[in-house]
Amino acid sequence: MSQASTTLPRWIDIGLIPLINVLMALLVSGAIILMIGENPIEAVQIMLVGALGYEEGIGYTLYYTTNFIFTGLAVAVAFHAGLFNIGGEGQAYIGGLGAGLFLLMADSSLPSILLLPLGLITAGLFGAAWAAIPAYLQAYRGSHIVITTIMFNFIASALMVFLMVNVLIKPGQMSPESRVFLDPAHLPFAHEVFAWMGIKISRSPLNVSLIWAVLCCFGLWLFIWRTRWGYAIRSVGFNEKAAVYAGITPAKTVMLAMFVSGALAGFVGVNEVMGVHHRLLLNFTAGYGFTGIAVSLMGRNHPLGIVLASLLFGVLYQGGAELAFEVPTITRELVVVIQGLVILFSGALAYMSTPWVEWLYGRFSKRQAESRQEAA
Amino acid sequence: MEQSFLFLVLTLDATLRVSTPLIFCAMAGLFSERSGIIDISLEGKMLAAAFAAASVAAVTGSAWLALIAGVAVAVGLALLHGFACITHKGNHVVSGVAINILASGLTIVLGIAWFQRGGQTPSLPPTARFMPVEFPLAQAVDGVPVLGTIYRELLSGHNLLVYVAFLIVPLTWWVVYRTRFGLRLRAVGENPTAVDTAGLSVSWLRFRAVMLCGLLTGLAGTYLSIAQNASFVRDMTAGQGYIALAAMIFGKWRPFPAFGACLIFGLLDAVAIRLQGVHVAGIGEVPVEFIQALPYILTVILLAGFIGKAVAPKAIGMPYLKER
Amino acid sequence: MVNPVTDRSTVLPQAEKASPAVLPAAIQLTRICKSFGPVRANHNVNITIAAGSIHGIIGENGAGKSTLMSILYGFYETDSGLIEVDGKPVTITSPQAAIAVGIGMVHQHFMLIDTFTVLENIILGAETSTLLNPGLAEARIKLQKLEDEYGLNVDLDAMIGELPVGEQQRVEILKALYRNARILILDEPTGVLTPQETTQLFRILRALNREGVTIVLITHKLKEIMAITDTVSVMRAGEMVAHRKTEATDAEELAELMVGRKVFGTIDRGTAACGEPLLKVTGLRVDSDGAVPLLDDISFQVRAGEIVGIAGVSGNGQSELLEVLSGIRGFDAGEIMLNGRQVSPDHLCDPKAVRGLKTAHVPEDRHRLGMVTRFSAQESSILGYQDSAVYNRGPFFDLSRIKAECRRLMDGFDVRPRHPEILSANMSGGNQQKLILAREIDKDPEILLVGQPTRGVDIGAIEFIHRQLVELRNRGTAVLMVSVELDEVMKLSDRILVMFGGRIVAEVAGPDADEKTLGLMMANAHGCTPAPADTHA
Amino acid sequence: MSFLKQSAVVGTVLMMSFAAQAADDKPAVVFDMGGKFDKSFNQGVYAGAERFKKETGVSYREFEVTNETQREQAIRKMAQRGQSPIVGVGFAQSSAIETVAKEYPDLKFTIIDGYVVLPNVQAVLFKEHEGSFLVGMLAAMASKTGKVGYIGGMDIPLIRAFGCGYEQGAKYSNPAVEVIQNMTGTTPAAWNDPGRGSELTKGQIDRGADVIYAAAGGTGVGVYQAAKDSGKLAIGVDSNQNHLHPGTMLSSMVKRVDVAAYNSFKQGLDGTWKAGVQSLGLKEGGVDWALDENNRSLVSADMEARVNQAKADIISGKIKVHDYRSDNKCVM
Repeated sequence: MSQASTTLPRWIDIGLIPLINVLMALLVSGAIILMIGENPIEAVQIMLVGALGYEEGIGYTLYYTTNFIFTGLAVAVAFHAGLFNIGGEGQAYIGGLGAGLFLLMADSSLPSILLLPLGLITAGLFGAAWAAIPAYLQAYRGSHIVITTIMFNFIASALMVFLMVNVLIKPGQMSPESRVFLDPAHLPFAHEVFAWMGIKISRSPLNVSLIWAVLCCFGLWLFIWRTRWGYAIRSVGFNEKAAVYAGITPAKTVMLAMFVSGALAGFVGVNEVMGVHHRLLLNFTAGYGFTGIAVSLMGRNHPLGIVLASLLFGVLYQGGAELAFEVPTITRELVVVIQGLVILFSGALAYMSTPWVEWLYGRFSKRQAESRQEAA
Repeated sequence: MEQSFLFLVLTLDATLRVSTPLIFCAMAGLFSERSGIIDISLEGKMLAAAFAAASVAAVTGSAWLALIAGVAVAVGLALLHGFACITHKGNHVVSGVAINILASGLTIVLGIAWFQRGGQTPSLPPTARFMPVEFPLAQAVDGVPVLGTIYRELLSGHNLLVYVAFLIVPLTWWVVYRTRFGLRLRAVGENPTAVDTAGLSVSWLRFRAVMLCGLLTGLAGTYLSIAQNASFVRDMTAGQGYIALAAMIFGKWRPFPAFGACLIFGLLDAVAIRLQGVHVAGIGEVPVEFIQALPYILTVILLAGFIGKAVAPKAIGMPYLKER
Repeated sequence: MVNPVTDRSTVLPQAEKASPAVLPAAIQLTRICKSFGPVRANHNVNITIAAGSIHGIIGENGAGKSTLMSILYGFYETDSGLIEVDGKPVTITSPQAAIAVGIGMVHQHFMLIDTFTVLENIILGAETSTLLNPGLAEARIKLQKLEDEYGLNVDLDAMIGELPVGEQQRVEILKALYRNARILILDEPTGVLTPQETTQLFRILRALNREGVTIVLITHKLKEIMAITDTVSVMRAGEMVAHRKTEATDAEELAELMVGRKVFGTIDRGTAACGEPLLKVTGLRVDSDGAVPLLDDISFQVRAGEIVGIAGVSGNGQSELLEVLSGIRGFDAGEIMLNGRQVSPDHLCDPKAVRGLKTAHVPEDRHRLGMVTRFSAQESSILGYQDSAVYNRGPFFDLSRIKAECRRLMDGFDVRPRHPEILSANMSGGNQQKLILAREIDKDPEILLVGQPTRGVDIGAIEFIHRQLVELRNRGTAVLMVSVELDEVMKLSDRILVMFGGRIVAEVAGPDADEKTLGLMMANAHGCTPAPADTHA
Repeated sequence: MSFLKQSAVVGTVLMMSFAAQAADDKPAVVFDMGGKFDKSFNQGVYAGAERFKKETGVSYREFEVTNETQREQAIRKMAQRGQSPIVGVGFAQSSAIETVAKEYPDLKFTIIDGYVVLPNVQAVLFKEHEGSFLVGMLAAMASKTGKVGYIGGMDIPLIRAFGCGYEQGAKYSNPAVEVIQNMTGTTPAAWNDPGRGSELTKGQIDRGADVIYAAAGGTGVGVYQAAKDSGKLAIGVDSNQNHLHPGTMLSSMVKRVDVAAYNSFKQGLDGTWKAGVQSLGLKEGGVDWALDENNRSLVSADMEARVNQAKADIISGKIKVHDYRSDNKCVM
C-alpha cells in the first residue's frame, strides 16, 4: 500500500486508480446487462440522460447525493477511528424517528425558525444515541462493532415497525404512517427556494438538506484534520497504543467517533422525514446506510472524495431508476449489483490495478525521459 | 405433563431444522476465520448457493446436481473473497460486504432474467428436493413412551442435510485438531509469518480454508432452497449468516461451543415462533416486533455480557505482508 | 570453486579448517542486487561462506544484512545476481526452497506460535503424515535424538508462550535442525538474551559447528563477532565493504568499517550532583492473570540530576515498570510519588496526568508507542501534547505554530530530513528516535522515563542521544532509563538497578558495575526470587 | 465531452418520441415495493394488466418502485408522459397519487388499496375482512382439532385486518375454535421469507392447528409447502392459489385486484372511467372464496352451503364483519 504511494505520483494514486476501479465495476456491470440481453451502451446513455439530462433528473440525483454524503461521512469518520460502522442504516432510521417524534410533538407550538434546527439536532442526537450503544459495547465490553451494528439495524427496524404500527400511526389510516407535519415543519424544497428568488425549476425532492450535507463535509474535514479530537480519533485508528501513550483514552474516542458517525447517519432522517416526506413512515432509509460504505470507500474516507462518490451514486440511483423505467427487462436490483461491484472493486480490490499502473507508468516515464534525452 | 413433554420435543425438533443452516455457516466461518480471513459474507454465499441450487433443481429436477451447483457457486464466491483478501490484500470486511450486496442483487437480476418470476424460482416437486428421511420403525415405536416420541419426532424425519450438519461438527473438530491441515490452519491464523518461514504457503492454506468455507455455506444455501423450502425466494437467508457468525464468535472460534451457540439461537427462534401471540402472565401479549428482534437483542447481550472480549485468532483480518 | 570473486578484500575461507580445500563454499553470493523502489537495500553484494565455518556478518541497522538473509531464505527475490549453495547455482524463491537446499534460519523475532506446544511448533510444515498424532509421535523420537546429540534441552510438551526466550530460541534451532539444515543463519540472536544465555547459545553453536553445521551469525555487536566467528564480513549502506579473518582484525577496525569513520567509545559524564528525590516508588505491585505478579515489591527512588539505569533481560518487568510510571498501566498496590505528588491507581494514574506532573516518557517501542507512523512528522511531534494550549487556537489546531515548533525541534536535535510534513514512517529509525527525544526533552521535564533509548539506532545517533541524556541529567532532571544493552546502562548510569522476575534484585553504583556480576544478577544467579517472568510483555 | 453531448442528443430524441407516444391513450401501472411477482396484490394487478393487454392489444407502461421517494417520482413521470389512466398499487402510494393527481387534473389516476378523494382519482378498496371471514368459516369447519392458524406477512394493519376477519369467521362457524395467529416479521423481508413461513406453520401444526391461512406474499409459499409436507390444509390468498398443491389447499381468499386494474384500464379505453371511492366487498365481487376442481374434494356440500349462506348474509348486511382498520382493534 505505502509502496504504491511512494512510487506513483499523487494524481495517479488518488485520481486514476479509483477511476480505473469504478470503470472495472461498470465494465462487469455492462457484461451483466449483456447477459440479460440488453445493450449496455444504450443503458449508460439512458442512465446519464436520466440522471443529468433534465432539471427534475438532476434534482433527484442531488437528492440521493444528499443522503449518500451523510452516510458516506458517517462511515468515514468511524473508519478514521479504526471502526467499521455497518449500522448507518439503523442510525438513519432512528435519526428520522427522532426528527419525526419531535416535529409531531412541537409542530403546532413552535415557529419554523426553531422547529427546523431543533428537528435537525434531534435527528442527529437520536442517530448518535443509536450508534452510542454499539460503541459503548465495543469500547467497554469488547463486543465486535461490526456484529453489533448489524444487529442494531435489525433492532431499529423492529422498533420502528412497532412504533409505526401500534403507536404513531395516524388514526383511521391503513398504511403505517404518521400524520403529515404542519407546514412550518417542512424543510424548503429547492424548487421553492428558487421560486422565492424568482427562478422556476422543476419539482423534485431536492431540499435544503443538501446545503447542510455540504456544510457537514467541510465541518468533518475541519474536525478530523484540524482539531485535537480528530487527532485523537486518527491516533486511535492508526495506532491505539500510541494513542494511550499520548494520554488519549481509546474507549472515549471510540464513543466520540461513533457519536459523530451516528449523528451524520441520523441526518438522512432530516433529508427524508423533514425534507421530503413530511411524515414518519417505514423504510425511508432504503439501503442508503449500506451504500454509504461504498461511498466512503470510493471517496477514500475524505470529505471531498465522498462528495464525488456521492454524486456518482446519485447518478447511479436516479439513472438506474430511469433505466428500469425505460427498459422493463432491467430491474431495479441491477443498481444493487452495480453497487456491490463498486464496493468490491473500489474497496476490497482497490489495489488490484496498482502493479499494472506502476508498470505502465514506469514505461511511460522512461520513454518520456528517453525522448527528452534525444531532444537534448 | 404429556402435553408439555410433546411441546418440548417438538420445539427441539424445530430447533434442529432452524439451526441447520446456522451450523453449516458457523463451521464455514470457523474454517475461514481460523485461517485469519474474516468472513461476514457467509450470508451472501449462502444466498447465492440457495439460488444456484434452486435454479439447477428447477431445470434438471435433480437434487444432487442442485447440491453440486449450490456448492460450486458458494466456493466460487469464496474464491472471489480469497482473491480480494489473500491475493490482493483487500479489507476482509469490505470484501464481505461487497459479496453480500452483490449476491442479494445478482440472484434477483438473474432470477428475473431466467425464470420471469420476480426473482423467485419455480416450486420444486419432491423428487427435486431433499425430503425427510423416515427412520426404520419410526411408526412402530410410536407407542413407547418418551423414548418412542423422541425417536419418532426428534431423531427421525429430517432431511439428509440436517443429519449432515450434525455430522459436520465433530468432523470439523477432527479436522481442526487432529490433522496436519488443521495444525497448519490454526497456525496460519495465529502467526502467518511463522507458517511462511516453515516453508508453507500462507496463501494456499488460506485459499483452502476459504474454499472449505464456501463448501459449507454452499450446503447451507442448498438446504434453505431445496430441502427446507421448495424454491428460492429473494433475500431468503434473512440475516442467518450474521447470526451464524455471531454464534461462531460466541463459541470463541471452537467447533463444539459454536455448535452450542447455534443450537441456542435455533432454540430461541423455535421458542419465539411458538411464543408469538401467547399471553404472558402479568405482561400480556408480547409485541411481535419484540419477539422478532429477540435473537438480535440476545446476540448483543450475549456478546457483551458473557464472553466479554472474545479472543480471536491473532492474525485475523490482517493481510499477510512479507516483512523485511 | 576457489575464490572466483575478484573482490578486493575476499579472504581465503578455507584457511584453517581441516581439509576444506576440496569442499565447495557453503554459500556463495555473486553480485546480488535488491532494491525497494528507490531504496537500494543490497547492491552488488559478494560473499563466500566456507562450509563448516562460523561466519559473522556485521553492520549497522539498515545496512542491508537482514535483506540479504531474507534473500537467502527465499523471502525476497533478487533483482539480479547469483546464489550458489554447496557449489551449485540455486534459485530460492520461497522458504521451502531454502529448506530444501539445507538452509535453516533463526529469525530475530521468533517464528513461533504461542498457543502451540514446542513439538507442534517444530513439526509445523514438516509433518510426516496427514493425521497429526502419528506424525507427532514420530517427530518426538527424532527430536529426542537431536536433543541428545547437541545438548539442546527443551520440554517438547511445554506451551511456547510459557517458555523463557532463551528456550524459545533453542526451539527455533531445533526446528531448523529437524528440517536437516546444514547451514544455520541466526539473525541478531543475542538481543533478547542475558550474557549467560548468550554464552550458552555460543556453546550450542560451537557444538553444532563441530558436527559440521555451517553457521552464519548476523549481528551488530562487535564483541560477539570477536568471540565466536572464524571469518567476518562487514556491510555498510547495502554493500559489502570488507571481508576479514576474525583473528586478523580487531573491534576498532570493524567498528570503523561499519560506520565508515572513527568512533569514540566513551562519554564524559562529569559527576552527578544529586538533589531531591523526584521519583519515589515504594512497594509497587502489579498483579497478572497468573499467580505470579508482573511487578512485585518494587521500591527505589531517582533524585534530581541522576541517571538510574535499569538492567535486565527483557521481559522481567522493566516494560511494565515504565508503563506504570508513565500512567499507561494501572497498579495494584504500593505508592508512587512523582514530583512530590502521590499517584494512586484511581488518582493521576493516566498518561495525561503524569505528563502534567512534568514527567516525560520516551517509550521503549517507538513504532508502537512513541509515534504514529502514518502521521506526518509534525503530527508525531505533538503526540502526547496535542491538547496543549501551545498547539491549539480555540477549537482548532494552530497548524503554522505546530509546523514551526516541529522545525525548531528538528533543528535542535538534528532530525533529518528537516521536513515537518514528511510521513513519520519514511524517517530512519535514528531520526524517529531523535524526534521523540526532542519532543519529550523540549518540555523541560523534571523526570524523564526513557526505555531503550538507542534500540535500532545507528552509531552516530547513539552518541548524540547519549550526550543529550547526560546533558539533561546535568541540568537537574531525574532520569530513569531502561535498557537491555548492558554497555549502555553501564556507560550512562549513576546507579544501576537489576530487575529479574518482576522484582529489583540488586542495586549497584554505576562506577562499580562490571558486566560479569551484572550478568549474573540479571540471570538471578543469587536466587533472590525464583519467579519466572511473564513472557507476554 | 462529446460523449455527453451525444447522449444528450439521444436523450432529446428519446424525449421527443415519448411526447409523440403520449398522444395515444396509454395506461400505466406503478407497482409497490414488493414487485410485480410478489404472489400477492402486485402480481394480481400485473395479471389484470396483462389480460387487458392481451384482449385489447394496447400495451401499457410499468414501473416497480425501490424506495419511498420513487413512488411520487414514478407516478409523476408517468403523468409527464401523459399516460392515463395511471394505476398506483398499494396503500403506500396514496399520498403520491394525491400529490401528482392535483398537478395533473386532466389525467386519470387509480389507486388500489388506497383512499384518495379527488375529482380525477379512482380509489379501489377491498373488504378483505369479508373474504377472510368466509375462509375462516371454512377453516373452522374443516378443522378436526378445533384449532386453526393464521400467518401474516409483515405486521401492518392491513394484514391484521385479514387475520381479524378470519378469526371472526372461524368463531362464527364454531365459537369454541382456537385461532393461532403469527406474523412473519416486521420488515418488508417478511413478505419473502418462506423459511420462516414454513417454521411458523410447523409451529402452529405442532400446537394443534390443522388448517392454516396465510396472507404473507412470498412467505405463503413456505406455508403451503409446510402444510402439504405435514398433510394439513392451507388457505391461499389474493389470487386463486388452489392449484399450487391440489388436495391440501382448502381454498383461497380471492381479492380481485386484477379486476380492479383491468377495469380501470378498460374503462379508460372505453371512456367509461369514473372517479370516486369504490369499496369492493363480497357484494361487489371484489373479494370471494375460491372453489374449483383442485379443492372440490376438500369442501363438502354442507360446508359449501353454509359458507354461501354466510356470504349472502354479509351481502345483505345480516352479518356485520368488523374491519380492524376502522379502529385498529379486532372486535369479535
